[in-house]
Amino acid sequence: MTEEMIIAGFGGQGVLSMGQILCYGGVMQGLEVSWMPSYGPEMRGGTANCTVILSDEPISSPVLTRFDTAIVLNQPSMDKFEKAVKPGGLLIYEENGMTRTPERTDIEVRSLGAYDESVRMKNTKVFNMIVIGGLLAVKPVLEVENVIKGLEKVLPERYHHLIPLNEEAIRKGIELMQDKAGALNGQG
Amino acid sequence: MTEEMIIAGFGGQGVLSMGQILCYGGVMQGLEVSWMPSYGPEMRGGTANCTVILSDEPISSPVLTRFDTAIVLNQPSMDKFEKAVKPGGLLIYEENGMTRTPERTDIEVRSLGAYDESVRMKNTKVFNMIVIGGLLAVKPVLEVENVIKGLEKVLPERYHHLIPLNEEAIRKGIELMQDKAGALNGQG
Amino acid sequence: MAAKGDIIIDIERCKGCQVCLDACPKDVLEMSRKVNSKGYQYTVKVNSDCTGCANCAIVCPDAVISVYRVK
Amino acid sequence: MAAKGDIIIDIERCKGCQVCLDACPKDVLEMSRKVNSKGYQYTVKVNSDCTGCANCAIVCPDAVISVYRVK
Amino acid sequence: MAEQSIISPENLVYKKTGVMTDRELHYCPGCGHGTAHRMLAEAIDELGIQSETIGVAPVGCSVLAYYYLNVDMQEAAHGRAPAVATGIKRVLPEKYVFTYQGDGDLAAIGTAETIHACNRGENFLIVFINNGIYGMTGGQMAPTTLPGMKSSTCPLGRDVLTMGNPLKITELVAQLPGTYYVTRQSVHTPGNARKARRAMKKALEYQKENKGTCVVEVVSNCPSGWKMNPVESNKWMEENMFPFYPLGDIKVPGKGLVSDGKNGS
Amino acid sequence: MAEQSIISPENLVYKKTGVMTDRELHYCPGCGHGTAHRMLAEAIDELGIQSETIGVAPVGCSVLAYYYLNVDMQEAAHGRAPAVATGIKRVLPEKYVFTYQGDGDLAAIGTAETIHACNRGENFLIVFINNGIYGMTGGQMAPTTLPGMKSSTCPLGRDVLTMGNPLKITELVAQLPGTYYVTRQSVHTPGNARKARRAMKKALEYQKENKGTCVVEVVSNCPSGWKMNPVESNKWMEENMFPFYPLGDIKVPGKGLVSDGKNGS
Amino acid sequence: MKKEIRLMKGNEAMAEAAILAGVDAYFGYPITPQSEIIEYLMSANTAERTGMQVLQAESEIAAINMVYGAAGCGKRALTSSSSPGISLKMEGISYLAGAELPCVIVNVVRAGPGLATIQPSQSDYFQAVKGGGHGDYKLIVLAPSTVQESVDFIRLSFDLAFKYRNPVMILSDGIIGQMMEKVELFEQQPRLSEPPEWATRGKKPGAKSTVITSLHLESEDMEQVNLRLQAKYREVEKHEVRFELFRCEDAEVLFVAFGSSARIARKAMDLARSKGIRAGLLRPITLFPFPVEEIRRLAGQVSGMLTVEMNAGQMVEDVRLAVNGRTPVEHFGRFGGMIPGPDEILEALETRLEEWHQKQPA
Amino acid sequence: MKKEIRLMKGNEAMAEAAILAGVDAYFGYPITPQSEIIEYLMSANTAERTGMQVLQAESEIAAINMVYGAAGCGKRALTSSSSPGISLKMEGISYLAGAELPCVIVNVVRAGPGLATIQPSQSDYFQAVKGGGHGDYKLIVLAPSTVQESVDFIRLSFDLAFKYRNPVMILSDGIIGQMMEKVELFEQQPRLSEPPEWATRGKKPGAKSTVITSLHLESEDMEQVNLRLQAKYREVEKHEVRFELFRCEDAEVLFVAFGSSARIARKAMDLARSKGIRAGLLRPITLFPFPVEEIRRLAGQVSGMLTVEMNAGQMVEDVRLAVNGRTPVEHFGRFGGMIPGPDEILEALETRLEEWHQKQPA
Ligand SMILES: Cc1ncc(C[n+]2csc(CCOP(=O)(O)OP(=O)(O)O)c2C)c(N)n1
Ligand SMILES: Cc1ncc(C[n+]2csc(CCOP(=O)(O)OP(=O)(O)O)c2C)c(N)n1
Ligand code: SF4
Ligand code: SF4
Ligand code: SF4
Ligand code: SF4
Repeated sequence: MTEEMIIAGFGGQGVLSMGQILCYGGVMQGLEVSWMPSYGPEMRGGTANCTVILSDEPISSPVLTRFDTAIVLNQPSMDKFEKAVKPGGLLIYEENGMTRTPERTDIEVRSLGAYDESVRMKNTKVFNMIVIGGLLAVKPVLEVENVIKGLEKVLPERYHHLIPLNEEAIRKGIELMQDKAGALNGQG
Repeated sequence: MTEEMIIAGFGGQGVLSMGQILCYGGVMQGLEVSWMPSYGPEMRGGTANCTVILSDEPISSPVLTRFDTAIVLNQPSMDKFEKAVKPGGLLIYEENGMTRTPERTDIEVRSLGAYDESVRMKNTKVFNMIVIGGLLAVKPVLEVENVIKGLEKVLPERYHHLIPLNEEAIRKGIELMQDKAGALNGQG
Repeated sequence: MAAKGDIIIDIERCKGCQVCLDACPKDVLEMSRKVNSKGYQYTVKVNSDCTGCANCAIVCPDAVISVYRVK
Repeated sequence: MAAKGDIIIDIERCKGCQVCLDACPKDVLEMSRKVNSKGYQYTVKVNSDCTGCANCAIVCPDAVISVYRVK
Repeated sequence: MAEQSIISPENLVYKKTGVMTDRELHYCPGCGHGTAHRMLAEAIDELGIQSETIGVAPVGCSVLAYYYLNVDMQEAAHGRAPAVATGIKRVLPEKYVFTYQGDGDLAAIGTAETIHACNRGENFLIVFINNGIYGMTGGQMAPTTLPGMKSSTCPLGRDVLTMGNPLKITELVAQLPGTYYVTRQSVHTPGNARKARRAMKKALEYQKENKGTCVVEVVSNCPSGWKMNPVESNKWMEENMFPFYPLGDIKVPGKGLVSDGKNGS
Repeated sequence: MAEQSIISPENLVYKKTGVMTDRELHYCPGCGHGTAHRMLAEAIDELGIQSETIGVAPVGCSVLAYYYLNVDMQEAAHGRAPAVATGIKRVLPEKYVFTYQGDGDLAAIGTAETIHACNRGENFLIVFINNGIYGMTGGQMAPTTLPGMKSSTCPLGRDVLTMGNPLKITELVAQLPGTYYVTRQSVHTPGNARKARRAMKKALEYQKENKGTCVVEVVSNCPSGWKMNPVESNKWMEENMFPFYPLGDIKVPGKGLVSDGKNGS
Repeated sequence: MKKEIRLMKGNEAMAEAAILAGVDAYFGYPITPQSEIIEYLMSANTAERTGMQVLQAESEIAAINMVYGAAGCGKRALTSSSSPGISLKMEGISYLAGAELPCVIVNVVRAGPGLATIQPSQSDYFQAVKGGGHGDYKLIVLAPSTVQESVDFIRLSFDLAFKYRNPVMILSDGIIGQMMEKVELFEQQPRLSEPPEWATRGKKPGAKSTVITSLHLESEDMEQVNLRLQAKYREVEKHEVRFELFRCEDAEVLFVAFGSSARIARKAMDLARSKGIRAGLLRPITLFPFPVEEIRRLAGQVSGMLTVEMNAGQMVEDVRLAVNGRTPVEHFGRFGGMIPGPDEILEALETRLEEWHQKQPA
Repeated sequence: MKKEIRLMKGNEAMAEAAILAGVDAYFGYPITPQSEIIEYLMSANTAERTGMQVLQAESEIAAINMVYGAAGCGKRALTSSSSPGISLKMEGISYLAGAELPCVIVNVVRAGPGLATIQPSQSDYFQAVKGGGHGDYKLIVLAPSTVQESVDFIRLSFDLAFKYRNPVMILSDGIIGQMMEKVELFEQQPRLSEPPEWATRGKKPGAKSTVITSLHLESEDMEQVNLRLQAKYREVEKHEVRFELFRCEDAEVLFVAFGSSARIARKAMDLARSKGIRAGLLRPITLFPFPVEEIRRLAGQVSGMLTVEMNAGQMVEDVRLAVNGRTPVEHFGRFGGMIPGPDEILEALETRLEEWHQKQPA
């Protein structure tokens, strides 16, 4: 199993730590993992992304141009990475703030209202956890419990009381995506 | 013909320009020439030397460790270069200020009182010209007239009125050396 | 008092830094609720008190604002 | 007046710069006619007026002079 | 209706100068670099010397200054802009030459080049953007970072005992006989921005007269490096940077040194 | 007879200190480097810190200072002695550290290292030999060469318009909060040499107390580079160098700046 | 005792490894993509943890000369930078090599020449291996290809530096420096208590003073020093060659790649194998000393070698020198911050293979 | 018209040649053994003769960046230094190569590493040829072996620099720089009147502004730049190889030597011939581009090659790469300021010859 992902969005959306949590989750699950951020002055622009690879084999390059899964959280990221998803791959996007929907038909496209959900949860900080949940609902590459364990690693000790809240957010994300899928299925 | 010489002494003795004059003389005589000074902070100590090569073939290295002729004008120079004369070669030294005479017997050794002569000529600046004369007397590698032409090249225009004086000094040097040789012969 | 001045805001270039808000002596400017395509909130005119002093325009790091004034 | 001081000059190390001559308040020092083995003229004592003030020694760049004084 | 009549070409009183290109600036929201660029461009515009001007961009956030400043430009190695400008000015003495440099560029790695260009009195303008931090590389301590101020390489605040004091390099170069006009400005308010523009214009005028090096320091913000929003950052700048780096002229033609920066230390 | 009684061990009042080696100095006749070395060595001797001292030699005529100064030493790259000394002092803070540098080394290629070490207030002593010329390389213009003064790279005399002004770097660093004691001395007369020694001793004492950077400039001669005999060169130095580089303290503990070097310009 | 597995960025892992290795001092100047090293150290409270000194220098030149000073005191001194900053250190590095001072220099390589881009590259191979500074000298050069090696090589490189009194360079790149992957840290090592006897630390009374220098005015002396240095480099070549082999036993064709390219080449090797091409991979770990013998050995076995480098062809020269004509050696590279993909590497290999087979009928 | 023959020091001759070549600006910092260049220029009243600007910079780094500024204006800019000073210029040289600026850098090589000694050496070959600075770039490198060539190459190198928009290095050494020999100067060339259109000289109204830079943030762009540079270097390799052959027609053994060593190797060749050994000499004049084809050709003819270098073995690698195993290639060197003598070279050759003959029975 090798899962090659890009997570892209705004600096403030917790894009980089999302990737780290998934990686730590992978470690907990005994996988090889790699995380590679975009770096450089283009970050001035405010966009950020990271490439995450989970695999049961040694990972060659942590930098990729094509992905199994792209999680895009703002319009510029969708514009940039929609085309980078491998045929048959997965594109997940956050609905809020997008001005267009993806055009590709040879990939699976899923959307999520994670931002609104985080507002409903009265904590926009858990936005990225909801997105993780959404991902796991579609592609259960990691056990939820391993993701939580990963979270424990990434979160500084003093924030550990927030873990239950984050877990809840992940589960909310899973539900949200499943509901959507249900709706989709119902429609289809 | 290839003549490989070292001229060594004090900074103020005109050692470097002596070499240049000989080289220019060589040029006038249609020879290949090279001149290479010692350089570096050891010059702080006040000693200076230059290697002069006159040849009818292209000159390989202008830096040498063994010489056909060594002209040494102070004690440290004699100490350093006496041993660098090739067997059968020539060592010319200035008598004034030397505390010992050369020890080698496998080379021709000649001395000169050029300093005293320059004092007699009331111009210690021509000291090095007298030495050149001394050299030419023993080893006529260059025509005197070519040396004079060389001198014209080395001397800035504004000093050209001094050329006759310098020529006189060269001839004095030749005489001096020939007299010595005569004396020597007489003795021998 | 009738407006003596007016501005044009190139909202697509606005980065929502709000420096212009501070500079306007007449509180003409506010931030939009919406974001532009780059995701920034942008400056909007909220009244007609503009005197054309150009203060907003001169401090805008992105040169987003053009200013007109009846002379 | 009897000498109160005296100096020893390491003539082999002297470079003949004459800085010490200038420094001596009693004109004790002069340059030799001869040169040392390196070819430098060197400093010599020419009278017994030395007071042991050590002025010559302290300015000698080559630390050639040692100074003695009756205390 | 009234408005319609206002927005018409003859009423235009302020728009981006043609000495700036049309390109969108890559700077962070609220960053003073943009305004500083524009003030310089306006000064060049006012003097009508766009086609006689050659600029030198530094390595720093303004490394791409030539994307925006519509004049011939050279991109210098980090810290070496004054040397590059020297090379330019020596072979093209009749051109107007400026460098545009950050504090890391000008006062850390480029200290020797800055001091010696000023000391030779090279006839060019140095625009020095002092934001007290290395913006480009992600917010490390600069030579001008204030005591106690935090950065990614002094996360507990600059400790002057081990990291040294902020360097008032502008006051230093003002003392060199080679500098002619040295001033400290800011661009965060309309009034200050206009003053900064005037200072740059004056400096370029002196350059025409071959008066020596002119230095216009712009104390500026770095919202990203300081981890503040732009408006906060400007306030923080006024409260913390200005007391240490007091605005105003430091060396004025005819008068010489008029400030020793002491009031700021 | 009287003399015999004088030259005896108990009457010895001055001889070369043991903090100098027995090696013959390679300096030109009459060059101040030798005396400056000795004054520094005597200061170390008087404080009894020979075994706790680490020196840094520059690239310049004194590149071989470790042949003569009988303490542990490191030979730095040209201009980098203050950086090397920083490296030493940071890992061995309890040692006494000094650099010994010429004007080319300290004020040209090493300007940034000098300014920043002083600005950080690194706890070491900088002995700065200002002879207004590059001695080692054969008499080229130095940053401190006087206006009109001749050298092999300004054969017609330093032209300040194209070559810049002599740099009073000592006055500059005196203004940095990191420096604690900054003074300008000479070693060409007995009185001056003794004063220079006292200054170096004081500086080393301050170092023990971790007071920051101390700088002792020694205005010195370079008979070879200046093309004068030693006695003439000292006279020329008094008449030409001292007016521009006035001797005396520049920054004094407790008092701060006591001279701005103006009287010399 | 199994150590805890952590997920760390290459740069941060190196910084932590430096603390754990008992390094005495770090001097550096920020530059992307390696600023995390100094940032991490500045946040890690090294003063309390081990007493390690960390200083942000005014420039790369100052930093390398501070390293010289600290190393001259026999301390473990570290600096890091990226390509343009490393170029500035060239004089200092030559001085360190000439004065035979042990120290470690990390180059997290980005693309060149000039300012170029901050994206990953391997185009400083020549500079690291052939001596970018003046004079005949060699650095020991280690090229990590994982975050784990970044950690391990910090310790190894100080061991080698002190063993041979020679500067060691860790030639990392923007990929290894910026990526996070699993890493196991080692235990805290003590800092050196006694300085080596060649170090300056204050002259012992009665003893001769200690001098750190690279200056030898007399050519005769200098040649002796050069000869001693060369002899040392030969020793290093004899004892310190390190490399890794992947499926070389039956290889008919060999990839040679170091650092992050080796990771990708390994994937290309797998792809090749899956297509029936018996590819192997040799990964030089030490770039100096270079695995000359092993490459020479394999030259007798394979029908060709392909180096994979993120540059325009640098290490390929050393491979060719090792092979000395016994088998064709070609280069495949992407550069300017572009990273080769396994597919294009395979494609390049296939093209070469055809050429090789045409040339030399098996 | 036969020009007057003069006797000049290599360094001074280069300085005079720079004036005669219509060079616009010289920026430099004193260092032995090349300070005569700036001293000569400062005494030559260049301002009046041609208007050439001469400035003593505060450092080598400042000097190379001044060259960058002047070269960016399309002017002929020159700098010179010696080994440690050249190391300091590495970043600047990489920038010049990256921004494709024409200029000439003279390195009058002295021994290294570190401060070492000021005596002559050839130990900066690698630095000059393999790129001492970061990134994939090449300098065009010319190695004069006479004072006459020092003069001629000043002019040639500016021609090449402008033809290819590339920095050119003249790799001289302490021997060639300090020695005097016969030289014929060329006539005064005019300074460039019109700057090339890529140069900054003030944006023409209506036109796009001109930018001199080596920065290309996007890897895709940067790779294109790298490819363009590489293509240019291939062009240079195609058109600009220069070398000299001595008695190669019937040579059974070949010396390869550049610069001052080539003079000495030539003498050794004569000695060898006089002992019945049919020796030849190939003297690369351009070190980049290297005379690969010619060496390859001769590899089929001779039973071995011996490089003679004043270093520990640098150019020998390029000879080996050219030969690619077709004939043995060995190195003979003296270093640290020591200069090889013809006798010891001959001796080295004789020893090698025996080895070679043992190995490969003719
Ligand atoms: C030789 C070299 N060293 C370091 C860097 C990395 N670097 C780029 S910009 C910069 C400093 C930026 O700070 P500043 O000059 O203050 O400008 P700002 O970004 O704040 O405007 C540094 C250290 C580099 N590019 N080159
Ligand atoms: C990098 C480098 N640049 C230049 C030199 C040549 N160099 C040696 S000493 C020196 C300057 C000497 O002058 P100064 O520092 O004033 O000392 P002094 O010799 O006068 O005592 C120079 C330029 C060098 N060795 N290294
Ligand atoms: S100052 Fe400019 S960029 Fe900032 S909010 Fe106002 S219009 Fe937008
Ligand atoms: S000062 Fe010293 S070296 Fe100079 S003349 Fe006097 S004793 Fe001799
Ligand atoms: S990092 Fe700072 S200086 Fe750079 S663009 Fe952003 S706010 Fe401006
Ligand atoms: S050259 Fe000058 S500084 Fe150097 S030793 Fe001689 S007199 Fe002293």
